[in-house]
Amino acid sequence: MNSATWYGLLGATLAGIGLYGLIVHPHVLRKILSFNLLGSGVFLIAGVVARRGADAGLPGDPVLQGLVITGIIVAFSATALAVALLLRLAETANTASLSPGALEGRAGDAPLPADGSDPGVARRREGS
Amino acid sequence: MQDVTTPGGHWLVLALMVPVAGLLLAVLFGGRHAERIALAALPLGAIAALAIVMQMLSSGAALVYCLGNWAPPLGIVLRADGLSVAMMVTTVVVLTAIALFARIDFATPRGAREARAPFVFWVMLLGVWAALLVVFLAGDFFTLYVALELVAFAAVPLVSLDGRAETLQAALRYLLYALAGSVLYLVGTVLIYGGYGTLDIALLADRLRAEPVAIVAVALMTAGLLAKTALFPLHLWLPPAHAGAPAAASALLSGLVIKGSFFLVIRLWLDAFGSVMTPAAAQLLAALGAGAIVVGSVVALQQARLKLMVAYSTVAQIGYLFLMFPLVLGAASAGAAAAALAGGLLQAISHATAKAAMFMAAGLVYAALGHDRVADLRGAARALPLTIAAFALSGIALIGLPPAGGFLAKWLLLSSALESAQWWWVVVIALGGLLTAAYVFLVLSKALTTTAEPVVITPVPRSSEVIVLALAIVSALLGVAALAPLDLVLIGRDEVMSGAR
Amino acid sequence: MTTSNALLVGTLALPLVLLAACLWSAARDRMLPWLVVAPLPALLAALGVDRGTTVTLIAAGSYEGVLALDAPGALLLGVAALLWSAAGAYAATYQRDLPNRGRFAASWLLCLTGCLGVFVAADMALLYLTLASMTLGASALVFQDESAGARRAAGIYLGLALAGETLVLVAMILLAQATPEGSLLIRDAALVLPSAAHRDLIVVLLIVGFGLKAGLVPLHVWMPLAHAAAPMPASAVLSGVVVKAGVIGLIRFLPVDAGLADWGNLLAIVGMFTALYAVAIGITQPHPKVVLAYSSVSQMGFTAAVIGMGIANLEAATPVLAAFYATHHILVKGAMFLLVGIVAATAGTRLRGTLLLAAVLAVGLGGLPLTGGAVAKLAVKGPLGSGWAATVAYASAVGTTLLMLHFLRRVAANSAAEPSARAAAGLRWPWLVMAVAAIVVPWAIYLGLSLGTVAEAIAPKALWASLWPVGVGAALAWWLARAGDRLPRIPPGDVAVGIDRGVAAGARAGVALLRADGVLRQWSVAGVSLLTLAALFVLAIMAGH
Amino acid sequence: MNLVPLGLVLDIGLGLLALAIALFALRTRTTYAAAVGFVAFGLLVALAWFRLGAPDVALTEAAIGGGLTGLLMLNASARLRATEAAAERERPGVPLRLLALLAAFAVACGLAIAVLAFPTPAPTLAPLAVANAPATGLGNPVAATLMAFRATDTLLEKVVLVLAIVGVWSLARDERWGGRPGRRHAADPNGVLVFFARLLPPIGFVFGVYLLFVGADLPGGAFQGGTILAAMWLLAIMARLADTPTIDLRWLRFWLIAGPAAFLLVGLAGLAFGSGFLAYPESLAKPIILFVEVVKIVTVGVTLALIVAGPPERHGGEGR
Repeated sequence: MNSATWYGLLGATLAGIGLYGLIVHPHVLRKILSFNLLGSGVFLIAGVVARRGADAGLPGDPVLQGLVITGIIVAFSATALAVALLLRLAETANTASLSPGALEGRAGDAPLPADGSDPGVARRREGS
Repeated sequence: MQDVTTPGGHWLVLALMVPVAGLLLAVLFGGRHAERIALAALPLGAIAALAIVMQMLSSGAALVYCLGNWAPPLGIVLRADGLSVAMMVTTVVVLTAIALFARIDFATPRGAREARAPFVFWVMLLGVWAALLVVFLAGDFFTLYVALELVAFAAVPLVSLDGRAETLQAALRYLLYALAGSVLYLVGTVLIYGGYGTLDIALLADRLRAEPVAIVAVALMTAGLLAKTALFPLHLWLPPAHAGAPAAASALLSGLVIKGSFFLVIRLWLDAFGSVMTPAAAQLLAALGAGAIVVGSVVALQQARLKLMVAYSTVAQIGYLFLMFPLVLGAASAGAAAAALAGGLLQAISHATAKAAMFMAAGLVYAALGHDRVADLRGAARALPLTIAAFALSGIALIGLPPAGGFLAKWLLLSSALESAQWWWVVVIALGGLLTAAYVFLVLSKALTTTAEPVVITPVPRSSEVIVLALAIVSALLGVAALAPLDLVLIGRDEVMSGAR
Repeated sequence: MTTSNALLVGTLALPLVLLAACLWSAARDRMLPWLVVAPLPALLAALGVDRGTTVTLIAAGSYEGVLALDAPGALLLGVAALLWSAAGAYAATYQRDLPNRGRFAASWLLCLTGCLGVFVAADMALLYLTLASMTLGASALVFQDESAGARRAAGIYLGLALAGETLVLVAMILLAQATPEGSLLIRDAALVLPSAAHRDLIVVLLIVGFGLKAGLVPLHVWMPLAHAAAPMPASAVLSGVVVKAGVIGLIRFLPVDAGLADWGNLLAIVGMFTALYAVAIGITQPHPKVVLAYSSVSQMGFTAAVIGMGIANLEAATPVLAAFYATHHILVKGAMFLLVGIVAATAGTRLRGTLLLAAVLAVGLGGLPLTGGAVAKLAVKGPLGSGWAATVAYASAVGTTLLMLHFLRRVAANSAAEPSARAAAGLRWPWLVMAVAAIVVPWAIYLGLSLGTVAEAIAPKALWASLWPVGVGAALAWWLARAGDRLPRIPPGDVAVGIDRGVAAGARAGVALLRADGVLRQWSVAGVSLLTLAALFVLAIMAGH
Repeated sequence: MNLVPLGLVLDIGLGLLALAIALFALRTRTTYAAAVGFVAFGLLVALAWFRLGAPDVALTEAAIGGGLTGLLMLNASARLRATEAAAERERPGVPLRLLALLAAFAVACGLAIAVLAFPTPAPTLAPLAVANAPATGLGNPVAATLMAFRATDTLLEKVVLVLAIVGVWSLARDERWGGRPGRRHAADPNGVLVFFARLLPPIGFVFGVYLLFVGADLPGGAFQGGTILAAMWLLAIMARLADTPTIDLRWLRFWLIAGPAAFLLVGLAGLAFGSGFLAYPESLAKPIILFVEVVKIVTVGVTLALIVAGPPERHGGEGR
């Protein structure tokens, strides 16, 4: 076994751990964290692919390294959006769970129409 | 096969840059300008799409543009074949209808320089458009990954525009599940790169072999894309997200957004991995589609709220899109494969128009009645004749009655299934049509019931009703596409279709 | 464009234009008086356009949309247009004061367009389009009074009709795969049927699909429900004309000379069984409209039997003769439904003349000598041959007489209580036109098309052959009138109860699916599904290599 | 010669440590501890990237994975403490957990098999990239990939950032629209945070700009530089030395889109002057790329900082 293969297997393991956490952890922040572990694992596998492609005096395949950089930025943006959503959800409904049951019978939030609502309604009423 | 820039290829860049530039300008100027920019960009985008269609009809071949003059495998290309332009045109048509409809819901209020929901809506509308164009045009699996993420980033905020806890949770579910899907897709691209040293679809079509790296890669990518498309049983996020969003956003999400990842499944299965895919895998994929049709329709029938019913109808209709794979991959002849592909694509286009119209009609019903309980829709047809007519017409398109596009799609799919002796899909298609008819009938029979006294409604703008009706009429007349002089859809796909077998 | 072509196109164009006008609510609410006009181009086309005329509406890409007029089509088209027009006039009065008359008119025009289109559509896509619009319009007409019963009837009708059309669609696609260059012309399809790859399957699909439209047992369940639920003029066209789509479909797609003798026999058996079964159920029904609906089932069964025997006996004239028989049914059944509305609005004492005329028509359906029914029955003797079918045909004539007399008794009991009540002139005239037409038109066709001679029709042997079943039927009716109340009560639609049970079972399964959906949509379950799917795809791909 | 190369021992140790921390982050009771673990994990992974011969990625991973993502997590976990107990009760039952374990294990095995099945010699674009890098005027082939060969990906990634910031802002309450992102931090003016916040930004600024300019030929670039700038700004904000701007400021909007807009304009200019979209004439390649990079570093810095700061939560006048 060489280093590249080892990191590849590490990446696969991390991906598995991340997937498990993403599925099983009820708290959304832990899901987001698991998603990042999963992402790290995937990127590490990419790193291994790049490393194996070392050639022409380069330590790795620069094209794939470039892709990983783009990937990391995208993953960060996703994390930030998810965290922002989660914080707003927790602020609104005092829950960090994805199960619809978590929204029932909570206090401190404006009463909801029994059958859901549509923000267009208010606007169309004002306009009419 | 090596792609080089073809004459007229620059139109691909221009078509793509219209929404990107619009998006940036909308963020910069904000407020009312965001709406104006979006409405100005749509005709420009339509012109670019038409230019591509004309160019393609005259050359009869795919359009290609090597970005930065770097050819694959080092560089990336934009490549438009018949499928791409068909989806581009559909997108711009549906988006235009949605944008005109949304001018009322998402007008910046008087006195305010900028308001949250309108600003976000118009920016994200341009974002969805830009993202889908990349999906339709990109010829590289990593660019397509970025495009998929763009789609999700533009779509998620649309779900939670109203900031209620339910929609926030729905948006979060959607985002997380979509992210899980895109990571699976991404790891697949990494494996492909590791195995074959390129991510260019055209190059990969020649290089891919049925070996462990390719098989694991395509399985993970497929699963990821299905999660984003919400194909049964991976549809957990769709009903609350599509039913909870504002009507215009629901139309965007249900009509267009899910088509992005679906389109990628076509690219993956039929273009790049045509030689790796087996009939068994295609049967599995379509079996999920069949499950979607049955479960989605039956659950739709039991929904008490109209918007949830329409959302479950989307779950069911997504299933139809996947019936084409065993028919293309297991086709008895090139003609049958082409029929199945055209049928599948037409199904997607038909659903895009019909479902967008249906969601907007449901939104108008809600706005007028103040609720969307199916059981209490009595008198709706009398109060909103045009809206209910639009609902009925889009329902007809979904059922697949002539002259709707859904009928032509059904004809092509049935024809292909019969020719390749895959009888079971005939049963599924027939059953799906009847189940669809059942829930459309359920709604219409309530809405058409007259009440002793006219229902008290909040008037909705006539212009909104007309827009929705116009889109519904388009969906109900799409079957005349059969009269088109050329099989536009199959342009640039000869080698691909033969590679599929 | 010649006048004939214009008339043929006008058959569809005029109702379509009126239908489009219904998009405006002002036009919609004033549309009722125009219903009488809408079918006139069709009537003129049937009278004046040469048989064999074809008009290509669209020829683009690989598709050709063609209208054509052939002999059986022209017969059905003309008589159907007459009934549509008369019923339209009737509806203009009958529906005048209803709040949803605009919707009624729109549904009417949609159904009318499709229905007349079915008789002239010469390619399969157009045929399917017209079938579908006929179905949609018809179910909207059934739903018209918005009661729970109407809702159930419309739902069952729509579901079964769409199912039937889907079967026809599959048959059409199979045929289109066999035609040269994928031609969609019905003529080409019928030509290749004998040699098509899945011939027997196609024939089964066609018989079941069109049989459903025509109401062959056990696919007749929707007819008693729908025809009883619809408003009177709508029932008239539904029971009179709309069911003929099945007849024209069978005639066009199953050529007599296609070597389908076995299938012909089967169709005849099903048809004759239907003819007798519907009588048996019909005589237990108290409601006159339901009785009429069962009579339609019975008559359509008989017509199907004629077609079937014609195929079995290789009788070349079958299409025209079967269509002729069907036209007589259109006229009589249309008139009878209009009668129900008139009786309900008229005092019993003022009804004698009306009921006498109705009795002639009604018993004419059973073959009363010298009526249109007698010549119709005479004309189909050829296809029926001299075997078992001819024998059963006598039984059918007995049964029809019995059923129609039962109807007269039931309808007479439904007259208005108010002694001075009298149906509006707008109702009486259309009925009178149809009643007269029911006697005159069959004779005119019989002689005009030289289907037979007067001498044949008044020959003593023929008179006796049509008289004795009527006599037996009348005797049975007299007995039934005395003993009728001891017959079991069978719900309208008889085996439709089974559909309700099926729906209930389906609903239970639906609830189970709803629960399953709830489980599948839990986050962790969906997560496991996602990964499991990935693994399954690996296995499925490896399985093929 | 060693039986086991020293490098491999180091790599195995590093990997095992990362794995242990990942498991810790997964298993530990509080989300805060998990977030702390995640920061450490990010730094270890960055080290792994150095070991994999990818210093550009390592810098990015350290700045993002360990840095900004960690900051997001720590911040969020502090605000979400109240929700933890309730969420914990929703843990799926043992059968489902076992199934999930099995499924995750299967995927990991599939990945491992694929990794072991990679062909040798590995397909690579390194020679092509090296051969073509001179045409771009960039000595660093990773930079050449991002700015030239696959510049469109980079442009789209910038659009992702724009959508992300608008998406984050979309979560504001309506009445807070046009206000300042994030909560007001309470900081002790004499505390260690403020000390660092005064000390670090100038150094960070210089380092960030340095990364930008060396990025053309050495590891680094606008993104890594921009991340440093963002971190410095955030530090100052947390120490109350600066405040987030209100989101309706025109200059702010301008800098949010300047990066992709500059890219887009350069691309369209190329199209107009005939060299092609995002194709640079060889003589002008380096200045053009440098121009785009300079604009981009500001855009990246502003965008990342504001993404971390979150949706507007205060009116413009509040907090001062």
